[in-house]
Amino acid sequence: MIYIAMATGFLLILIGFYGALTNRNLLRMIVAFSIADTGVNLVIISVGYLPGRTAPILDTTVTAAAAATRIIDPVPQALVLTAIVIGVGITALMLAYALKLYEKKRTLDIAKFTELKW
Amino acid sequence: MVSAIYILIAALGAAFFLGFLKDGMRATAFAVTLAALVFMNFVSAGWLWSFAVDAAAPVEILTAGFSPPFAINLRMGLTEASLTLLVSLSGLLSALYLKDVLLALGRRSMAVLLIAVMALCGIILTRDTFNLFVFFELASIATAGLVLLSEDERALSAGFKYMIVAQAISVFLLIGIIFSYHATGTLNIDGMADASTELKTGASIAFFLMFIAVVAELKPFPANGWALDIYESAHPAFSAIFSAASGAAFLYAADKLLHIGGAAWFPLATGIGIITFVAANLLALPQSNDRRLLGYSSIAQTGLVLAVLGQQDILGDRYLFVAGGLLLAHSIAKAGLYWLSGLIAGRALPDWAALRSRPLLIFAFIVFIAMLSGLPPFPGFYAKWELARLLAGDGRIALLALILFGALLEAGYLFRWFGYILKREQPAQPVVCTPHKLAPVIAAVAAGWALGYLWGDLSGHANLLLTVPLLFALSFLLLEWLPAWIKNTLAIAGMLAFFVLTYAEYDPLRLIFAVIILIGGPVIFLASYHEHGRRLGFYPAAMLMFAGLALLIRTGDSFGFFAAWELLTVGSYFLILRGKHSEPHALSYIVFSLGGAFLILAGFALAAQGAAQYDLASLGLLTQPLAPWVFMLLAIGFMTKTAAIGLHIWLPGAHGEAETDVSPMVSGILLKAGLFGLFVLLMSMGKQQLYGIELTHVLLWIGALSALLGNLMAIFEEDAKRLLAYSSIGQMGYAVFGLALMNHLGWLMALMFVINHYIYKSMLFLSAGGVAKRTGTRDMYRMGGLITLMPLSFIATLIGIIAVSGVPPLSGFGGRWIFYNAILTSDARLPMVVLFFAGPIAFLYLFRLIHTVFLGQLKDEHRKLKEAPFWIILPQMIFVVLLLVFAVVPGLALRRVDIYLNQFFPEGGLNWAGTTISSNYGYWNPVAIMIAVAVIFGSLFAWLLFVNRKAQKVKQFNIVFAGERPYRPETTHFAWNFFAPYRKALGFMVQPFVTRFWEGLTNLLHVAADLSRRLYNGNGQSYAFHFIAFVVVVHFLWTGV
Amino acid sequence: MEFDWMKIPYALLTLFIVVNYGFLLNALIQKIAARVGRRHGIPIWQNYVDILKNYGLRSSITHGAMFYLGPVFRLSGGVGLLLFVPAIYGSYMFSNLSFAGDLILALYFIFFGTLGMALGAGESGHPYAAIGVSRGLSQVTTSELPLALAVFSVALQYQTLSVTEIVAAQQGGILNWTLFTNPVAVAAAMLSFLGSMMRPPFDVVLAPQEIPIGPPTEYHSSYLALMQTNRALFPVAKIVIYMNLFFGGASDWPTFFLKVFLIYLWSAFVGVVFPRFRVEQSIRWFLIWAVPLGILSIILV
Amino acid sequence: MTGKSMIKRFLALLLLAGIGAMFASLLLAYVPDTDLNFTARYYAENTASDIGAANIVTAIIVTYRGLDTLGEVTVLFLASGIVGLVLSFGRKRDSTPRNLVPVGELLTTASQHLAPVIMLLGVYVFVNGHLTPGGGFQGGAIIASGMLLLLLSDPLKRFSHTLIATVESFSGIAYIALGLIGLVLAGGFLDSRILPNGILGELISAGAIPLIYSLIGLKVGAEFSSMLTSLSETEDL
Repeated sequence: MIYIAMATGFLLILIGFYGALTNRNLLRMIVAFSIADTGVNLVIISVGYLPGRTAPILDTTVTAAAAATRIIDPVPQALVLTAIVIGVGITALMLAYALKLYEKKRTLDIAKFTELKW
Repeated sequence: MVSAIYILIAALGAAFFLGFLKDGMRATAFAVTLAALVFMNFVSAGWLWSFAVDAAAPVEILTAGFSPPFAINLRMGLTEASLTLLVSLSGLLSALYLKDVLLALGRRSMAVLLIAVMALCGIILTRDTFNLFVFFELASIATAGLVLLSEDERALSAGFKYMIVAQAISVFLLIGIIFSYHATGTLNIDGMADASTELKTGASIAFFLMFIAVVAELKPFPANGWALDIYESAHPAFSAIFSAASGAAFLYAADKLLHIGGAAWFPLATGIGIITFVAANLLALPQSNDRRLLGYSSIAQTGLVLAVLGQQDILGDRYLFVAGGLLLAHSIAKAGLYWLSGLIAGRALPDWAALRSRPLLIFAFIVFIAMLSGLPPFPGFYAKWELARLLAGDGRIALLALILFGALLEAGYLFRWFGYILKREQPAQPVVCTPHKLAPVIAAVAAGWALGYLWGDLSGHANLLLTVPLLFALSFLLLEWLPAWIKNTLAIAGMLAFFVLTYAEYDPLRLIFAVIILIGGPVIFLASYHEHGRRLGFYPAAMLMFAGLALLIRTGDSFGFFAAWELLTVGSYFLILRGKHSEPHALSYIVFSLGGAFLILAGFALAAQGAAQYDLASLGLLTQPLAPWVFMLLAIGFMTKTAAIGLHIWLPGAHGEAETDVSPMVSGILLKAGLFGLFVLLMSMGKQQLYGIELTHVLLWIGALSALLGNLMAIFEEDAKRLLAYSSIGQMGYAVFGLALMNHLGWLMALMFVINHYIYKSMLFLSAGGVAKRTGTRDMYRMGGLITLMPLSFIATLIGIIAVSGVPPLSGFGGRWIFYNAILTSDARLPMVVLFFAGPIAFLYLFRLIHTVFLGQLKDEHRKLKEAPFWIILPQMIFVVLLLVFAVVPGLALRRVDIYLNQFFPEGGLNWAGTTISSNYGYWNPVAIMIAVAVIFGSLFAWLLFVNRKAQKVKQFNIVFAGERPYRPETTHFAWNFFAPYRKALGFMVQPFVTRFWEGLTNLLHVAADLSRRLYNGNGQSYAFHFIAFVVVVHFLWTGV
Repeated sequence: MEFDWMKIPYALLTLFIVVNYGFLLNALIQKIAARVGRRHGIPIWQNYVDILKNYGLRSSITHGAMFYLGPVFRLSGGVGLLLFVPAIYGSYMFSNLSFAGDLILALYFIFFGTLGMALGAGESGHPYAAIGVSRGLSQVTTSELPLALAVFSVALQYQTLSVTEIVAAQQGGILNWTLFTNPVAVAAAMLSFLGSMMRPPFDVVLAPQEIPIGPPTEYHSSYLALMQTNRALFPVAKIVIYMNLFFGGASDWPTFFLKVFLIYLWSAFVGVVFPRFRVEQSIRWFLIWAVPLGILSIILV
Repeated sequence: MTGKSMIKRFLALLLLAGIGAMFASLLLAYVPDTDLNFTARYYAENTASDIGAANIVTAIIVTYRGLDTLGEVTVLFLASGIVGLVLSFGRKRDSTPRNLVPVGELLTTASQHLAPVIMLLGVYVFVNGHLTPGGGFQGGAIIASGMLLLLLSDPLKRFSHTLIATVESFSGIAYIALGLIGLVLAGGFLDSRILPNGILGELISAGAIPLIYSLIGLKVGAEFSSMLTSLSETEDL
């Protein structure tokens, strides 16, 4: 069961990359990259999963003493939170860039911005 | 000491605090930013002091009150302290540089700058992989933000391209981290390093992804298109931070990851690094935009340091010294150059000629390119020496060859750029020099020299900056404001004093070279009195060359020898570059000389086999498989300096186009450095066999061919000084031939040539220079009949050509006589035929020189010429006297050397009975010859005077042409294409094969570079393609390997 | 300096004999060449008439110092060459100043005269002089090469550079002349001898009709007289070297006169038959024929 | 479908096949752990006693790996700063606002009622960060979504930048101040044990975590809304 989550994660990354590499529209590339980010987050979460265990929240059912045997690995969940926030930050920045690039040349085609080359 | 965490806290506190300030209070915001940066500098400098001076142990800084695997920890050691200091210092200086831009853009840009510097410090300090990822992302977002400081519209698209690649990098990095965590159970770098055994089993791919993502930030070839666009379009101050600081931070991150991966991953780092180094340098050749060129160069240097990271297993405890030297030299020089580029309006390389209005900035530029190409006395030089020594010691020759090839390419395009600065016409806009933009440049220069001193101390060899000759040369930099004649007197006095002080240490052979350098030099310096004004840049360059020469003959170990060799190369390059049209020739000179120097470096490194101290005498103890290769490398290196055939194309232009008093210095004295090298080599290594070929026999043939072709090419020259330059090739060919004979008289002949060549070549160059100064041209067919107007120059040239051609009464004949006796004893017969042919040919071009310049018809425009300036004539007269004395009493110089040579070649010496010098075959009595010739000549002259008492002085003109006035030069005295029939007969031997070969090679490099740089087509998407392709290809190569 | 003064008058005596012999020999050889062309030829004493006429001329002009020194260089080159080589083997009287230098001195002293002549011609400013000098120098480079090679192989053969020792080694009968012990070297030397004697196949330098006698065009009166004495003296001095090296030297004056005449005849013998070479042809001729012989002689010795 | 894009697609597929192969080998070599590795076991056993937070993930985020979170918040601060910079990069200041089509009546009234509830939910989420799933970042995002709703309903509505900026800076500085106090009083920088742990599960427990997390919530909310407002101001171009 864990493999499905991880496999879909990797699949999402590949789809994201494919979208980024073939679409020439800036916004589509940004969307493709955000798909890839979600794929990565999914993979990170699935790495932390231990079959037959519950969320790392201590409450009446999962007492502090029995935690070690009942909860899944909390560390990937902490990492994924940071990864998501950073993904959001970068996507917001790329959107702002795309807006400004559109404002400059009235086009969203990446192939039009090749004045810096060789 | 203040805990290192405060570096991060101060930056973040200041950044958030800036939010409070209203938009209007920008000045205070800038003040807060500077204060935070100064505090960060203070903290890291404090730590550096405690580690470097008090040698304290590295300190772990815990966060959140828990021990490392469960919380994030930072470490502050010597490397971390120095790197954080580098980062925060370049941040501070760039912030200072960006004052007006930051004030224009407001507090947000200041906050971004602060966070960028903090992120880089974080990357250096953190010991947790995920924390490293967070700081990575912070740095890349800050970079994307800071790119906007530039007023160049294209910066936006460059920023976007960077964001695309950054996204892809973060994907790989995250997956790498999470799977490494899964395999090792911890996110801490040291934890992962200890748990590396399990890591190898399952998830080596995880580590690979993590490592390749970090390496991708180091802009490896071919996936670095985005970096070049940022370098080209971003604000230069930001590029300074981007290349110096972030380069250093990411390199240290890569080093930490290599610490996890262990020795198995070193070859991967070296492979990627060396490919990037060579490819980036190659692609930099055709660049015309200055910032893009600097971008290529900084990518190349980062690649070199990455390659050195991969060699830390064999570098051992010298690892920090080598990697640190290369990295700091690169960072400071690159930051300095970018700050300089901010001062200049034009973006093409020749536009930098605007620097000529500020000599201080030119000095800064020289310091920076010297640091980049690893010239003494800067850290790069010591680091390159140690690297070469250790690489050759471990047998990694291919890697050493690639590094040296890349370094040569880099030196090539940097010195070409320097040639543009000095020689191209100055653009209209002047250099804008506000104090807050000058301060960083001056700070960089000061840091460069300070590091040079520091690396000198740490190098374990003699600290170059403490050697007397170099200090004396550098002191002239401070005296630049003095008028020329005072500096000239100082130079002469200094050199004579140095000779007197060190007189006792020389053995007879080195004494001859010492006399030529330390007494001959001042005699030529006499000619420098004719220049007026301050002559900026002449004396430091000249004294640098003489310092190199003086060190060369006094040093005993290979390091001292190589350092002196590079010093004299650099000094002579700056001297030659002073000529009006000497830019292309000076460039070919420096590239050939540095190529030769790198060969010598490789030779010494190979010979030392890892030994730190290696002196020249032990060259002789080398065993068979290694010795011939070392011999070949060193011999070719030295022969680039004596311009043997094949390596000679730089000499005619370099010596021909140099200034009047520079030509004799460079050709009379500097060529002897190459000969001295060959002397030392043959003295210690003697005969060597390579695949059955006797190497000294090959030298014999090279010497003979150089003599023949050098003289042949001189015949057909129209320019007086180039004719003399080609003749130097011929004379050096004689000397190399003499050396290669490997017998007593052969060496004596070579020494005779060393002395003779110095005297008459300097004299002839001075007289040609004097004539050129008066007539304004060096083309011989434009001159003629100057004997009446410039009698003293004529006498000097007459005595000179009699000496060079070897006609009896003068010392040239002595050289020929020893040559004859030498070849009688030697068994190699065929090369002698070539040399016999070269003898009379020398006579042809000498006669052409004196005939077309002094004899024949006097041109109308030269009717009212005066004699050459007094100060140029004086040294010539001294040389005439010297020649006559040396002709009559050759024993003065040769006797003690003859006895000294006995220890190398006991039999075949000369015996000096009375005035007759006899060898096993013939005898030669110079005094008797001189008297006999004088008596015969005197009596006949008296007889003619008696018979011709009433001879009437008549000019040539009116007899032959009876008043009609010929305009075309060839009608007056046949000067144009003087030896036309000779060209018909032997013209085929002087076809410029060698020149075509070298030009073909350089064109090949340029075309290859021009084609392969098309890879960067400017499309962000294709850059993403390149990156992913890079990851896939490297992965399959690495797993396949 | 143990230099005994008696050598000076003896040297002058040798000089006097050789100069007179030179005048007569030149006239004789020109008469022979004329007779081959079925012309009567000049009287034997013609050279003496020219010398006296030139010394007698009163009006003479000079184009400057170097022009003045040209003939002095030329003649002192000839005289020096003669005196530095022992004329008569074994006799103390006629060993001249050979103690001062050996074979190499003689070889390089030939250039002394050429250099002087070239400088003087240059100063005269006459274009023909310049053309003649450039042709002469071009030709001498390749014509000297076989001689140098031959001399070197002889030096290798006898393991000495002193002329007297070489002549001593050749004493005792015709068969141990260098002619027979080292024929290839002698062949190369004799071919090179043709080049240096300014006779027709290689007289492009003087080229009487084309550029009136080349370098000495501007010279006249007493300068020309000095040159004419040298023209008589220089060939004989050079032949003395050939004679000592290759043909066993001369132990008394009659054999000296006979051998010099026969060697001189060799160049006249070839000269009357062949037309004049251009400079590049003569350069190629020497490089193709004479130099390989020289190389062969070195390898064979 | 020009020839060029055909090649590009083929190349892209080829490369992705390569990347896929790498991921596949990762996937196949992956074996899920049977029990927690030593880092996770330490967290599981000691969070309750050390820090007293019910939500272990929050304990890791706020205390154990506090520096990461600080870095994260800086990332957002940086992103919003740069978005502001980018949008003002070479933009004329005085652009006249265009009149837009009036928004639908349903949206305006619904947003007036919903917005306060959304804000309340956001506050609840980040205040109870240490007890229930979610925390500062999720709460801040919810508040930002409320702001977005308001913006959508009235695009020309101007929020005062200074208010957002001060909230952002205040919470940032407060967070660092707490970190410093942790350094001085407790074990190290960003150590949350400067206040008593209290009883597990209570609102006032787990030391300074609720305080820190609410500050983070405020900061994240402010940053997102500043990004949204700068983006919305470009509407009137």
